[in-house]
Amino acid sequence: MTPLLQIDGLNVRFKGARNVHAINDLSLTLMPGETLALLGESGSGKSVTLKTLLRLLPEKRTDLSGRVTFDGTDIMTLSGRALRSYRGGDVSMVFQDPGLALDPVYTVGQQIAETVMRHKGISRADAMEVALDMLHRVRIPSAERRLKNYPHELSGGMRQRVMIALALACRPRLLLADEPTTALDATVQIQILLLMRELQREFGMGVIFVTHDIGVAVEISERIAVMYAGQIVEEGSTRDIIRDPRHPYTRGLLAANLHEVARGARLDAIPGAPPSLEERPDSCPFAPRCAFALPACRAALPPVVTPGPRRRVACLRADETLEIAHA
Amino acid sequence: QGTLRIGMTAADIPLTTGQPDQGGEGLRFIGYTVYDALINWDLTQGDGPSGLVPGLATAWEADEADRTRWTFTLREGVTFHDGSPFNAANVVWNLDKLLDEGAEQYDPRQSAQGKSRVPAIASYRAIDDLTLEIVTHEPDATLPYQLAWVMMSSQANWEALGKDWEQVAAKPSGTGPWMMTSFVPRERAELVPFADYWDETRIPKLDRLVLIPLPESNARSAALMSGQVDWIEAPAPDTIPAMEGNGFAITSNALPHNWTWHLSRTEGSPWNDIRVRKAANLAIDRESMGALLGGLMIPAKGFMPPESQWFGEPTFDVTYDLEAAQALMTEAGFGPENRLSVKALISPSGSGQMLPLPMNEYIQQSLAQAWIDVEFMVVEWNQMINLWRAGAADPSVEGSQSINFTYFIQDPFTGFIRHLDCDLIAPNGTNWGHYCDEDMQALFEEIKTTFDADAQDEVMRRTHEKFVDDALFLMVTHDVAPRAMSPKVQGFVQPQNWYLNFSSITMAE
Amino acid sequence: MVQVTTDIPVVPPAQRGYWSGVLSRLRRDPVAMICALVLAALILSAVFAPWLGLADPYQGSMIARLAAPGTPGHLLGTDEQGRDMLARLIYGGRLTLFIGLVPVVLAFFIGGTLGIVAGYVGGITNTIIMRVVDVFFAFPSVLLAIAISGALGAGVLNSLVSLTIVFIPPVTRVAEAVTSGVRSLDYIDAARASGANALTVIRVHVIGNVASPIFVYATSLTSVCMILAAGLSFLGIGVRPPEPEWGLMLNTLRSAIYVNPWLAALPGVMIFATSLCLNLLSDGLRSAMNVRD
Amino acid sequence: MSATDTRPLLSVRDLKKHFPIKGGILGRTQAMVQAVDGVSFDVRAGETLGIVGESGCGKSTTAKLLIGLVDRDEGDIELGGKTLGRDISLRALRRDIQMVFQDSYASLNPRMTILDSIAFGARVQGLDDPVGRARRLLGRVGLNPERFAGRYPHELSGGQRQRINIARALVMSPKVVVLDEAVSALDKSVEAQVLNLLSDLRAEFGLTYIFISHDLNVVRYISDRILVMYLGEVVELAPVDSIWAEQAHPYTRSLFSAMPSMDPDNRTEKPPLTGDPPNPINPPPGCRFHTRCALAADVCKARHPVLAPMAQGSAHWVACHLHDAASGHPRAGQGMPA
Amino acid sequence: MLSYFLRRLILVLPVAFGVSIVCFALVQIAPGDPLTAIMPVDATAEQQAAMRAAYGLDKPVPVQYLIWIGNLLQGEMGRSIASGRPVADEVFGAVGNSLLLAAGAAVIAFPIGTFLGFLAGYYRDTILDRAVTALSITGVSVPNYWLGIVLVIIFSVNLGWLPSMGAGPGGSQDWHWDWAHLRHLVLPAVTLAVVPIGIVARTVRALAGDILSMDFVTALYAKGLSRGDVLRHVARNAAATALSVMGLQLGYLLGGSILIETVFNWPGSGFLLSNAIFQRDLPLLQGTILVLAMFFVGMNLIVDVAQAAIDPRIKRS
Ligand SMILES: Nc1ncnc2c1ncn2[C@@H]1O[C@H](COP(=O)(O)OP(=O)(O)OP(=O)(O)O)[C@@H](O)[C@H]1O
Ligand SMILES: Nc1ncnc2c1ncn2[C@@H]1O[C@H](COP(=O)(O)OP(=O)(O)OP(=O)(O)O)[C@@H](O)[C@H]1O
Ligand SMILES: [Mg+2]
Ligand SMILES: [Mg+2]
Repeated sequence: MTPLLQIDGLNVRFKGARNVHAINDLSLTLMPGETLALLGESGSGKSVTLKTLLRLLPEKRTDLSGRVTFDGTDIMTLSGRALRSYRGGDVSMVFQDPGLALDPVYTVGQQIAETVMRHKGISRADAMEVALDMLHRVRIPSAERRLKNYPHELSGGMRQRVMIALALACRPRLLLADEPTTALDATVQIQILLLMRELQREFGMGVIFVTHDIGVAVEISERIAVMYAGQIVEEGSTRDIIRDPRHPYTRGLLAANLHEVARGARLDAIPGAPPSLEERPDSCPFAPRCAFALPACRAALPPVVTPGPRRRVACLRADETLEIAHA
Repeated sequence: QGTLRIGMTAADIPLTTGQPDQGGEGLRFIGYTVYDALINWDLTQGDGPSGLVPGLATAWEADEADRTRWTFTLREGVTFHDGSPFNAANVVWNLDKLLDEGAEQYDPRQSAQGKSRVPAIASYRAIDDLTLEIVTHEPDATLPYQLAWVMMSSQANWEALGKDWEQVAAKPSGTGPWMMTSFVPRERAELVPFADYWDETRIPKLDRLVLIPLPESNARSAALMSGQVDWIEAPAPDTIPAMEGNGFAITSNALPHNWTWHLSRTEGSPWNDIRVRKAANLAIDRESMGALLGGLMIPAKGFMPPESQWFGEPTFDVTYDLEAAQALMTEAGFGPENRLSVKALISPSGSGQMLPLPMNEYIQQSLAQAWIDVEFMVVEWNQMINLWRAGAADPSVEGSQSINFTYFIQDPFTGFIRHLDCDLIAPNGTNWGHYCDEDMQALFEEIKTTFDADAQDEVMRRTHEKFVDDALFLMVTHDVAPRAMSPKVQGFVQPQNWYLNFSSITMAE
Repeated sequence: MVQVTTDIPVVPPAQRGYWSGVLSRLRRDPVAMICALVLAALILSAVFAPWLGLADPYQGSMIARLAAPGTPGHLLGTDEQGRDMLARLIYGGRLTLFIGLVPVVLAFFIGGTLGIVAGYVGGITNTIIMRVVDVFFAFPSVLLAIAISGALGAGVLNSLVSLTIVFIPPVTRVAEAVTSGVRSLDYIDAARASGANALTVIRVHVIGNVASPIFVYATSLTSVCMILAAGLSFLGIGVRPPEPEWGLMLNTLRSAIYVNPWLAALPGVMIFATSLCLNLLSDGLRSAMNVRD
Repeated sequence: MSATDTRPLLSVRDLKKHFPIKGGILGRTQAMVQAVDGVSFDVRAGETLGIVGESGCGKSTTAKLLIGLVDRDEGDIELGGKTLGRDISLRALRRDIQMVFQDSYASLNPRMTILDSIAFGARVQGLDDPVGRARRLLGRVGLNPERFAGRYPHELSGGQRQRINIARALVMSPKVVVLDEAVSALDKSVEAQVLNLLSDLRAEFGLTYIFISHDLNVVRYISDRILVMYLGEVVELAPVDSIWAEQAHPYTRSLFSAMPSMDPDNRTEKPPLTGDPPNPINPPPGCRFHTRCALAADVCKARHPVLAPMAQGSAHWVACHLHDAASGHPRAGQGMPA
Repeated sequence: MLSYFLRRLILVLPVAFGVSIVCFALVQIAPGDPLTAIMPVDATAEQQAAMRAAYGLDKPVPVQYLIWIGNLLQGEMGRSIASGRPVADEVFGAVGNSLLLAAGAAVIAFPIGTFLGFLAGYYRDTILDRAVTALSITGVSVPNYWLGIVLVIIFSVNLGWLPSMGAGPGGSQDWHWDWAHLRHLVLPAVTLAVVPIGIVARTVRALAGDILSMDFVTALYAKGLSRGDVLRHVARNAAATALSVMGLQLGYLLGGSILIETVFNWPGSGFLLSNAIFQRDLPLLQGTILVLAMFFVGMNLIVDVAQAAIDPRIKRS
């Protein structure tokens, strides 16, 4: 089977008053119909990765290198009409804050219909039908009425449903979701997660779901890739990552989730803060915060260890069993 | 033939109903064009001072026995623009319009303009259709001059228009050589010739006369030079060379108009000292000041312009002689170390004020050389009028010792009496400086009681000599009423008068 | 012509040694620096005019009137009364800048105080202040300035009064908006929660954070104020002669435009250049303070 | 850590706050947001009370009422036996109760160095050596005073700023600290650091926390008791273990079920609650939760349940007709189905 | 929508009341006597007193205000002291002419300003942006009365292409929509347009820039929309604010054209106002200021309501 999406050695650097090496040598493979969670701290480059996939980064201020193929076509070379039909047609995106990602002065119906018209070349009336159908599918009550609402007239959960309806209206094969539930209440978050799971099954599309909440990743994904400083430090099936985290960073994240921590016990907090990325990392970027770091970690980039099929860890000590000594 | 478009300095079309407002300009453009007075000014020649000529009255005479009783013989066959005939009843109706508050046709606006012009009139009646009698309060030989102010509008027209002066304003009717055909407030008035005018020599040759208010002097110049008007009043002096360079004609002539500092003679005023008055008059280089006005001025030699029939032969020579001025000042006890400070009221603008600011600044600089330091009190023109009425003793003038004013000095009253008559001391009258002098008062009395025109002129000459010899004013300049016009304007003669005759003008193709 | 709009500057985030940060960023903006230099030169020469060895700006010679720029002895020519133009322009800067700046400064303090009080106290105080401001806002600024000046009559003091009245309402509005924005921020709540009284909170936490957006807004008003002030003089209801003032000089030299157009244009050029510099500097300041974009 | 003193340190009775909503042609009050409607609870010295609930249920308003940032409509606040407004002034109260806000950036004056920000409260309250206190606290929250004292807020990371806010709250040596979503905006790893700090400080200074959060895991970790709010009311109040073992109120149960599962083999299949939190402008009559409650009966629409112990003397309180044998609910007294 | 309109309308009433007080008070603080303008300089004291009584100026000020406002409410604005004509006729005629001028300036300024602003906003931080910014700053920095004089010299006096003054060859009363009349409008309208071009360009630039940097624009591109589609969205987002700025500009143009009208002898409200000021024509002064201010208040109302109609976000709040 050919992968739906293949990223090889992607590098993204922002130029300007301050250089930022946002993505460093990132490689990733997504099979059709697969759901991948991209997990990582703020600033680790999750959003930049997604924007690169849609070619949404400001061209003048970014240096891009590496290869990204979608279903066999190199998307770095797309332009004009082909780029437009790729964006929104083959791949679509759900943003973190639906309040900001929807045009405030068009009704939600118009916004969904517009996408459909552009990609499917059908009439406005037909496109509105599609929009209505999509609102029904994302379980928006009294969808006919909502079609004519403006974004600000909807609650946050509703707006995110609209965003999802909009993203799925053209039946994309890949859905990119950038923290779509972070801004929502827990009770609403779970509704949206279940809805996405259901729609993913129904549409059979691939999904890349960005989050920094492990619980959310568990709920939505089959596979998890953990990002740190613009690199993927660990990747594997959700089960493996949760049950058997190998990278010290992944373990730290799991511990910070407080799921199983005893009340009042000291937390195994990862000390310090992520690197600023003004320089391209030439050693393990996590080493300064890592309790298990060896001198070798600070000397060179760690090797990628593959403990199993489609499983990899970028850590020198991936094969050891490590126990954090309590301070 | 042709259309003559005139840019006036007024901001609005003067009142059209008969007795115009806007001062001299009002009478010039709407008064003596659309209307006549019983006695008119002679506007047809420009060589000498203009005098009075018969208008709607052909003859007038004060009764030998009772000098207060005047008889006027009216012109026969005169009709108004609306076709109604002019007669003595009409004159009575017009005088009532101004003087009888109980009359139906009494018009406060016209009255405000006209009433104060005819203070002598006590009563009047029509003796027959063409004979009118006017009785004055006391013998007053200046009555003819007073009557030259009063315009005769048509009673029939007023009645036809519902006895509403406002209606009349849009459709006025007089006996003058021009009829007004259209009128847009603040923008324009159009006049056409009145073919049945009684004086055939003054039936206009033009097809149309358009009056356009253009108060802003630069806008006036630009309008002339861009061909939007053919004639402008009072071009800014500095634009005159450019206009002449472009072939525009500048006309000017002496005008009974006086730009002066009216001096305070109240208790404590430094101007009470004749030496100081004379010194000040000698300290001003009037010729150089002419540069400021593009040469368009006549340096004052007295209160009246030098050509005036009333100039006489004063002994004090009003000229520039700084040494003499300083000598006089020394004599009066002043010097470089002991300078005299005076306070002077001036206004930055005002109708007929020429270029008040630069001129006053120039005077300030000049007087400084005679050790007189001038401090200005600058007020708005309207405020200035109030202060002028209030008089030098009023607190509102804040101790100012002179007021810069321009005076219309076309007749005995406006030219002499009103400024210095003891009975007219402000605020009762317009004697701003509170001057009162027995000899002067006697001269004024003589003017009023001398009914022979030549003899009266003689008295006025003596009066003027006293004005000059006593240096009663700071005499600066006389206006020459400059106007600029397109070369197409032909046949215009500028009289030495505030009013003009437009009848002779034609427009070249 | 000129007018007052209230676009409300965003509260800029502070920098280390806030004003020094602003200055250092401003120093890197060449346009703003040039403008600042030009303005500084203007202001300094105006302030020190009596010591610059200039001709007497009040005393002229009729013979030498309206000399063209470049005439020996009169670098920029002479005006309609033969007074030295250079001297008059520099002395004119005194009055012009004075009535261009003082109303804005007064409005900055008065309007700023009113706005901060209205914005911080809220409630009925806010309602009263802001409704009165609304009334003045119902007049286009030029109209209001002309109406007040026209009513009061010409004179420097009257111009100052009328322009100050014109500029208080917009400053008040901006100050009120910025203050109510700041007031709703958590750090104000935190300060109140420390037990500080309203005056302390305003003094320590509010003023520092609202002053700079109000200040930026006020600087953008100075050019408006200057043009407006010159406009009043131009109309004859501003400064009175013989005081040198650019608007008035423009007015009195107007008719000389046919004799010597460059001479007549000089006061206009001065007004334009100054207001251009003020605008550019205020723009530079705005971005140096990181207000908007 | 457990309180030996039986008298509560802080006692809140029937706290009410209704915000008017202006509107209409004349700008008159159209409706009231019943942000907090009759909230009562006690906190013992040294205890940590966690408050949870959906967005808009009145958590922040409760916190602000406690330190008088919002004026009460009704209710009493008693600290150490003294009633606010009667025995103790607001200013004095504020020395003993302090607050940490969610938005670490907005809660620091951008124009002040962090040292000044911390010292401000001490200065205002007239404590001696405010700067010395501030420097010591700065060190205590893990930021080297030498390096950080002169910095401005924008020069710090979110976690560091939140430490400053904590230090600022502690400068007056308060007894109670209200933490309103104090760690919600932080990254997980930083959150853990701050939670460790909070635990240490609590022990060191004998602090009492009121800890507001929407993250149940965090609340469980730090709290002794949990208070669950729904639409301005308290629906359940219980020791943390007790509520973890059994959520007595249907809403609490839904809230707990909405937590993402951590077991890849056992993911959530059915949303525990549908719809958005209802509008506090016109809260439903009776039990405010009945519109979303699967177990609602007629009595829930008609009568308002009162907060009462589950059993005589129990520390587990709940406001639900299910647990009131006399309520007339069909399942009254049987508790929740499993 | 209707209720929003009504609410705004009710808010206007106190403002209108305040405006009337200010207008009235303005004239009361004025030194000088309004009657001097219409009386011959040497009118006697009792003539003046009679005049004063005739115009009701002898009554106490509050009474004068009540009479004035009472008359106003009946649509009666009194008579001009200087011309004796009804103030309403004078003012409305003049305001009509000013509107013509303001509209002319708006027709020039708004499209140009919008176009330039959009260009600069889209090509932010490029040479183009700098050029437009420089142009718009120049526009707001130039004293336009001075520019007017210069334009007259060039285009009327020297080149003779365009007339220098007046509202048409036959005055404003016989206005026609033909070139002979429109050419009178060109110079004053261009002069008057300079400032709003600058302001509109700056506003639109800022708006377009802000909107383009918003998240939803990224989302629009992510949907696969073309640049044209995205610009349409941007324009629609900017419309409400841009229109309101333009609406206010129209108000400013009307109230601020006084200097331009003086320079071009345009028979509009500003011209009327400056005459009224110099003649101390109180009723006319009050009337003109009042009408202009009320027009501005009305303009604000219209702008607000229009903005609410265009922008779905406003109504509900
Ligand atoms: N347009 C840009 N210009 C310059 N730097 C950028 C730009 N976009 C992102 N960055 C930088 O790239 C890095 C990665 O950012 P990114 O938005 O991908 O983080 P993220 O993982 O999505 O974080 P979060 O969880 O906060 O959304 C950050 O350091 C950010 O500051
Ligand atoms: N100043 C105010 N004016 C009007 N309504 C208010 C005000 N403050 C809060 N509210 C309303 O009161 C209700 C409770 O608000 P509160 O901030 O206490 O909720 P919360 O539980 O803290 O929510 P979140 O989890 O979103 O912070 C909300 O509906 C809110 O809109
Ligand atoms: Mg992101
Ligand atoms: Mg909250």
